[in-house]
Amino acid sequence: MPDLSQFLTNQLPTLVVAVIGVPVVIGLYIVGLEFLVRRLPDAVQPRARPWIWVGPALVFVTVFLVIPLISTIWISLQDKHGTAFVGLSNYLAVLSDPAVLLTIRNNLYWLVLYTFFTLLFGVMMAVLADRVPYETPVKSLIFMPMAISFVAMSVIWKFMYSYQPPGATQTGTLNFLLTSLLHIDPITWIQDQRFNNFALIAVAIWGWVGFAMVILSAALKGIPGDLLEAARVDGAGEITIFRRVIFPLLMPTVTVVATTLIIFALKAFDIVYVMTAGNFDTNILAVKMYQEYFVSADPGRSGAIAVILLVAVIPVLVFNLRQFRAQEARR
Amino acid sequence: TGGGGSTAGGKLGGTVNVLAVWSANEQDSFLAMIKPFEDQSGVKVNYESTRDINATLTTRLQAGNPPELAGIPGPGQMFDFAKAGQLKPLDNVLDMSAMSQQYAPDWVKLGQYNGKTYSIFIKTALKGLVWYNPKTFAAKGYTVPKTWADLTALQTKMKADGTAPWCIALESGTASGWPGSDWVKEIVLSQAGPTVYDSWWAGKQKWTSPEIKAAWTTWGGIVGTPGLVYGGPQFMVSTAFADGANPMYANPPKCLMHNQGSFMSDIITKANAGVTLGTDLSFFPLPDVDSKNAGAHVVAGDLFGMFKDTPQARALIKYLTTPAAQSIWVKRGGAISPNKQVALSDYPDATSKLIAEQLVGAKIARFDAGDLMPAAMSAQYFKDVLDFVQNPGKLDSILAASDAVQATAYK
Amino acid sequence: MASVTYDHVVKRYTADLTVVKDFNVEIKDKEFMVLVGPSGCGKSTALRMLAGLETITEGQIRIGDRVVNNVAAKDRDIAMVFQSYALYPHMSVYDNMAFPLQMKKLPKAEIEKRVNNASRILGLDNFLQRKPRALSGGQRQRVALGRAIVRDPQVFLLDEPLSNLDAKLRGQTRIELQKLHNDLETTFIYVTHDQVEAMTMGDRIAIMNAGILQQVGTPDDIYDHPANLFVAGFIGTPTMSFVPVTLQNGTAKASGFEVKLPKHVESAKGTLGFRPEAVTDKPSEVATLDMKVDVVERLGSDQFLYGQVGSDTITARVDPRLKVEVGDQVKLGLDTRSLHLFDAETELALL
Amino acid sequence: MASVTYDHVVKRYTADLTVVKDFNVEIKDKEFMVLVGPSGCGKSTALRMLAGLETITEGQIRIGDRVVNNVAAKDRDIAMVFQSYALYPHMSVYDNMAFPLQMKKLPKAEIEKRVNNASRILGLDNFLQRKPRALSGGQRQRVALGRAIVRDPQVFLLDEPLSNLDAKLRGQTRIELQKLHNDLETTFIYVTHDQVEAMTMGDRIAIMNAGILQQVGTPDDIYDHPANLFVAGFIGTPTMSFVPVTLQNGTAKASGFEVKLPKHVESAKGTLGFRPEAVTDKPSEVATLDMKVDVVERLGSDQFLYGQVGSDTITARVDPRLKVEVGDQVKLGLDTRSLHLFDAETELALL
Amino acid sequence: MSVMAQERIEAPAWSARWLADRLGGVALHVAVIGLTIAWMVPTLGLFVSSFRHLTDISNTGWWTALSPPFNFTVENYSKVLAQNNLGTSFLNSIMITIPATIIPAALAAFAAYAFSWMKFWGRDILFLALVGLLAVPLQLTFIPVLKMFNSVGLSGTFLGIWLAHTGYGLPFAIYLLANFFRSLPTDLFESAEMDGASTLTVFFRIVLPLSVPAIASLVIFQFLWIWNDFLVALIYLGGTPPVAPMTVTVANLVNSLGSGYHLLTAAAFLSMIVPLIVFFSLQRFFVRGILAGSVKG
Ligand SMILES: Nc1ncnc2c1ncn2[C@@H]1O[C@H](COP(=O)(O)OP(=O)(O)OP(=O)(O)O)[C@@H](O)[C@H]1O
Ligand SMILES: Nc1ncnc2c1ncn2[C@@H]1O[C@H](COP(=O)(O)OP(=O)(O)OP(=O)(O)O)[C@@H](O)[C@H]1O
Ligand SMILES: [Mg+2]
Ligand SMILES: [Mg+2]
Repeated sequence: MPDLSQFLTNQLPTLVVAVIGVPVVIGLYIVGLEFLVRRLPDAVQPRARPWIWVGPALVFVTVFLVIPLISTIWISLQDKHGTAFVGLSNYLAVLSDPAVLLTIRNNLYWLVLYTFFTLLFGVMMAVLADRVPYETPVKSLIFMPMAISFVAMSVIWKFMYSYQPPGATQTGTLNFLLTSLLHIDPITWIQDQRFNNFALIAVAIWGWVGFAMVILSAALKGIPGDLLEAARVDGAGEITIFRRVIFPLLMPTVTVVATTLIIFALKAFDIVYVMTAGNFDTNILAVKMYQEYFVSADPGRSGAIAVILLVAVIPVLVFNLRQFRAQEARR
Repeated sequence: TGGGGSTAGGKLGGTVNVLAVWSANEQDSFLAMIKPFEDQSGVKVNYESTRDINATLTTRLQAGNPPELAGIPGPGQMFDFAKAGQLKPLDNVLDMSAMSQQYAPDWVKLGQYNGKTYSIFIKTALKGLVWYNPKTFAAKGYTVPKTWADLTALQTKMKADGTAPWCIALESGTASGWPGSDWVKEIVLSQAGPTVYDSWWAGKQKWTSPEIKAAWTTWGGIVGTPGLVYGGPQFMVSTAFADGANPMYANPPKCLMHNQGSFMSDIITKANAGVTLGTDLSFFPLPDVDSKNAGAHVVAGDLFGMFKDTPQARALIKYLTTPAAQSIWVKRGGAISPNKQVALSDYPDATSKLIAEQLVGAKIARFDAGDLMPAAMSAQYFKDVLDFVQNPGKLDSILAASDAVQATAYK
Repeated sequence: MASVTYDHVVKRYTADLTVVKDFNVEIKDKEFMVLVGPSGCGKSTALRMLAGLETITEGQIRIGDRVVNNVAAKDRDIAMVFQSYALYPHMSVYDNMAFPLQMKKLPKAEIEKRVNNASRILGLDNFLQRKPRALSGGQRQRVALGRAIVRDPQVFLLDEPLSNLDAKLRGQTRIELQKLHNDLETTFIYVTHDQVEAMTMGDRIAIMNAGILQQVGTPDDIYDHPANLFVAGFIGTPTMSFVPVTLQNGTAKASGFEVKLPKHVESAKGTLGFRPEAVTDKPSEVATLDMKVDVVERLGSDQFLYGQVGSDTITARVDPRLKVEVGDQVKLGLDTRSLHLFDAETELALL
Repeated sequence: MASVTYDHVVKRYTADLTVVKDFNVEIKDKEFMVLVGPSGCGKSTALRMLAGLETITEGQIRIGDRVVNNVAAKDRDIAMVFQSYALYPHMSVYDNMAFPLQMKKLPKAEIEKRVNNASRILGLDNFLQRKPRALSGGQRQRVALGRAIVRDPQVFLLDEPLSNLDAKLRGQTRIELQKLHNDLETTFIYVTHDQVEAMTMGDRIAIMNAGILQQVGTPDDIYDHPANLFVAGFIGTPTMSFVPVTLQNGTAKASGFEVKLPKHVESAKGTLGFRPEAVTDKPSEVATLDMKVDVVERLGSDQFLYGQVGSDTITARVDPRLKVEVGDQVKLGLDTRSLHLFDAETELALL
Repeated sequence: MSVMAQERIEAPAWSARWLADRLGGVALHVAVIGLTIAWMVPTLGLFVSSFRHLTDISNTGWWTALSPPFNFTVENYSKVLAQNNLGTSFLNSIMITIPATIIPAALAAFAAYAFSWMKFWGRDILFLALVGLLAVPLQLTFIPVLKMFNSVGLSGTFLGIWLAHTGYGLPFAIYLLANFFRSLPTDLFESAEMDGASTLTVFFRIVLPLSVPAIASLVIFQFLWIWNDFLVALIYLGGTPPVAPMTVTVANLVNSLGSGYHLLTAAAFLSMIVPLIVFFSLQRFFVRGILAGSVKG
């Protein structure tokens, strides 16, 4: 196999160097700097140390996220060709564009439904699977959609949502069920404005429950068993135990998952882009932002949408702050 | 010579990066096409394929590392790139006199901006072909319509016979709606004529103008009339364009005609077992709405431009214009060469030969208006199509929205 | 009604790790049973099996007449104080104690009354709104205890509930628990390492060692008539002194003294045991021990002397005001009314 | 060298929650200091401040001459047994104990020797490869203790290290700890609720209440000369009996008896205190108490009687073989050599 | 007590309570299995379709293939496997994914440790800002980053894409890990400090081993996201055969007119294999009660 021999000679060495070298470099970094910090006066140490630990991460996010973000903000204050400073007019234009307002409505659907149901099913699966002996197979099946690339995702859902006119053989699972079991007319799930946003959100939920489940499951395993025992002895049923003991203790992790999901809901892109490209009133902010940039070639407006998206995250962050101050007090 | 190219003695060597949308079998054909070039010149061609050429190319251009050569989504974008100075003029690169001999002047002109050549066509396609099953036609006693009136009569007959005449499928991912836009532009060209057509794509003819509106209305006569299109609007918007002709081969057939470009034969034969081109599948040109525009054809093609001027890039783009190069793809099927010197005998089957003849013999050839428009405009155009088939009654507001986009997109 | 029966109960963690072995005991309804034994002998495991937190490998546990092997913990109506407390970290002290009552769907007012009562008894009034995290160790233990005593279950299981409390509070709480037992008339099973608790609280004491039940009996019974060497050595502080003896003609001969036995025994060799309080500075007519003092332990109320009599080590309790120095030679009287003799091999009591 | 000084130390959690108040004590090098006090009085907090786990709100803590307020915990060279154990759950018992030694980069052989030694002392040999979760409560506590005693630090802090062990093991371990103290010659600070431990192990005892240091002194000193009512009542089990008295002409008059005081005092009112062992069934020439018995507590080695003398409640210790029933009227002798008198208001000792 | 009564007592199998318990158990299994099956349907559809001919896929529903006459084919798979470059791009994917998973996981663990167990000025704000960066749409960053890459010669290199994925992955990684690190009992840190453990030792010997479930989830997702990433690779690495990852190569199965999409069914399963292996092999780190027995109270 020519691929392999080429790989063995050209890339394998790089990979080996990377897999061995990268951890070594990272290890040397932290060990070396810790060594230096320990040479500092006692009073200085605690102030210097954290920066060594967070330093590399900060550098990375600065280069790859913060600087582009700043340049986006700057661009959002300029006109289409990046030649003139126009103040907030891009923002005004965007916010008065009915198409954008529609995307905001759709993003709200996403925010609420996607977050809620992904979390709900994620918690359910994590908690329920935890109690059956076949936990691993169940979890892997739920997780599997995550492992499917989004290109294949659109193919999968084609098999679910596809439409044939009434009377023709349905090739989509849902319409098959509708016509053969309920004897009602098939629905164009992706195009029909009554359903399509929800149909798209359902795809996202399907794909992301595995995410919520895996993380929550990791947290669930960390809940001390004696607390559950105590609750059982106190006469609590399994549902009460979940509500009163497990869930509160999972709360920090639920917050993490929910925050992540909310942010992903705000910047959702792939599913809509691939399945409807924003047509049929399904457009969402990130797709709109993309279209403004690459189709309309208007980086200014595109940037403005991006900044609006970021501002929308702030309330979530405030909630997080409260949450982990509370957690700090409890430990 | 500064231009380098294959004229220099010995091998040129080096590499050239090429970015284009062709993948799968198209990519294979392209690679086959450049293979002789690589062998002769010793230049290594790094071909890179991307579905999202717009984003990829824009990003690379703005970041300062474009590929030397790239496929350009359409003349519309070509104008933008040329205007921004990102495309390199080719007048000194290509042998312009040979070009003007071998290419129809329209094809050369379409690659120009402000009088300078910025891009070339290496393969073309013909739009407005109505695909049908000759066996069914024969069985039912239908004849191929020559005029728009024939067509409407045939439609009515078919409908009365209990089968929907048309299959129309508009779904195509991010470009959903384009098959419908083909209908509209063909009608604009053959109904209002080439002048209106040209000022329309150039942004000088309003969408709400009577001529354009009339074209939509004419199309609306088909898509808006119940029973003329299989499955109605739901089927149209929800079916992938590639699956659009499949109901023609259901048993019994669910529709009888399918208007689509020259590439469709390949898709139909692959997706429907037992369908062979010529016997089960044939085409006739979409009749012209107004007989004064008879012989009008919308064509399309793949543009190629140079973003970085290197000797290797020059050599390759020059090579791509040659009949030797283009006949390679033609022989592999799925392409029609804009180069007149590619022999008709190179086409692999009778149908494609016929299409090539149509293309060469077109009296009024106009390039795909959607590709000529700026990206924002054509995106709106496609969207209009989707809105229109679902809601033909809202034509006025749909066209008004397009006018609004037209007002900014050309700036 | 709520008697508890362990019937040939075995708990095995792995094939070769059996931590409770053929455990048989019947705890009568309303009885206060104290369970003692060395650390790691299986007390908590026995309790946890009864509570339904640990599967029962073999045998049966019955509450009343009902076999509970397969009854879910929450349906056994048992209150338990966990050795590890197992407080709900996210709930306030109040909520921790209210939780079991809420599970019973008691009215709010009733819950408040009971929790307030328990918190008063346990001195937790000032901490009701705190989270467990902000409590001292002893306060946490009291919350754990509070969570049990607010209830009115069929059986109380208390696993070392007072171990982290100071003597005074422990004394008070002990009394409160006894009151509770009298008031509620429920069955209590109480694990403790505190001899005073064991001796004073229980109707009966069960003594375990290495997963095996050694003896069950009233405190006096156990103290005065230990069934074997282990029980004798385990109960009583300081521990009973053991002296190997040879037996002849009703007399036990140790290395440094000899005593006449009150009863004839068959064996030729044995171990003689007597408690520190049987060796005092009061002269005895029967046996006088000549002790070389190794260690003097003054406890305020008592003075214990550890030393050698012949080649045997013996503990004595003398008047605390008696001045004794290490190295002194003292004469002590042995009170032969409370002598114990154990078989050298089976270690079972012979007297 | 490794003396420990608390110098006006204050610990405040929030503005109105001060848990250690103006704490001053000097623990001498190599001293074994026992710290006792009611649950929640601030013992653990005091220890944790010394260990560097809790910030010091006010004042200074010195180890030797070095002020350690700002020294990181790991640089203080202190070994500590946590009240909560804080075992490393992912490490075996062996690794838990070896961990601090590995931190010191001791040679493997040395580590093994020390861990094996500690595990032998604590009876953990059979559990070295187990994870903490598979241990009983007492076994876990022993691991926590083992993790400290393998070390050779400047100061040992032991926060109720034996509370979950059975009496016998506790006795053995106590002796081992004392041996360790003698061998290592390091400073020990030892928190306990066990009176026996407090009285026998410490060179000195420090008694805290509600964050305030009450008295520091040798065990005898504290037992015989409690500085105030709190100390008197806290030390000794059963607790000292307190009787309100009026003072006149060197005589203290209680509701049911009166005694001549050995010394003149100024006050007119006070509280008379005497320990149970001062009230016995031996007749006394000085004062005889007529008690109506309410509770009889038989401990095997002792018998305590709780009852009324006049209107005062008093505890007596009598011979365990004396047959007494609740409700009996008994005559008891008061040993006036150990009388305590406290001021009615300041509660300070007057005698 | 009569023998009969004894028997009734010893056979609780017939009590109503027993029945209720069993039903509760049954309900649990029904819920778990039901949800799992519902979740599997789309994947199952894809899986079945991956063994069908294009003509069948376009004209009938996938479930019809499950009843006779069976008409399965492995042609889709063989076509995908026969695709040029599949081997190279598979190896490229490995090449991209492994370091791009290790680096952010390691750096995130460092940062998360500081954010959860060290006190420093601006900690909370910095942390929140980091979480906020999760919301930055990646499309925005391409041009500035690519410019920078061009100027330092990183574009088109594996190193470049490792770094880029690190930058993009860190906010989530730090957020996730900090949450888990924060939930470890304080006592353990205190205990380790008393034992003389340095910051490093605490990190490597206490924090990491006790956080394996969190780290395992992070690794699973970071790996997955990079494995399935298309855009970032295309932009920074380019889609030329020597460097293109699987996603890019697989996308090339479909031509610009969309024909060949049915091959994606087979490709999806082939490209899922590695992430699933990662998922399965990390399952054993999802252990229950990792902290049990540590702290009393
Ligand atoms: N984090 C905290 N926030 C507020 N108060 C606290 C906190 N931790 C402890 N306390 C309080 O400080 C006081 C002293 O606690 P500490 O743990 O020192 O008690 P202790 O003497 O060790 O008691 P114990 O014998 O019960 O262990 C207690 O009343 C406790 O409620
Ligand atoms: N999960 C487990 N796996 C294996 N052995 C265990 C497990 N849990 C406990 N053991 C062992 O079982 C024995 C009994 O434990 P148990 O907790 O019942 O002791 P205990 O009598 O309560 O002791 P303590 O007084 O120390 O609390 C101990 O030796 C312990 O090591
Ligand atoms: Mg126990
Ligand atoms: Mg404490």
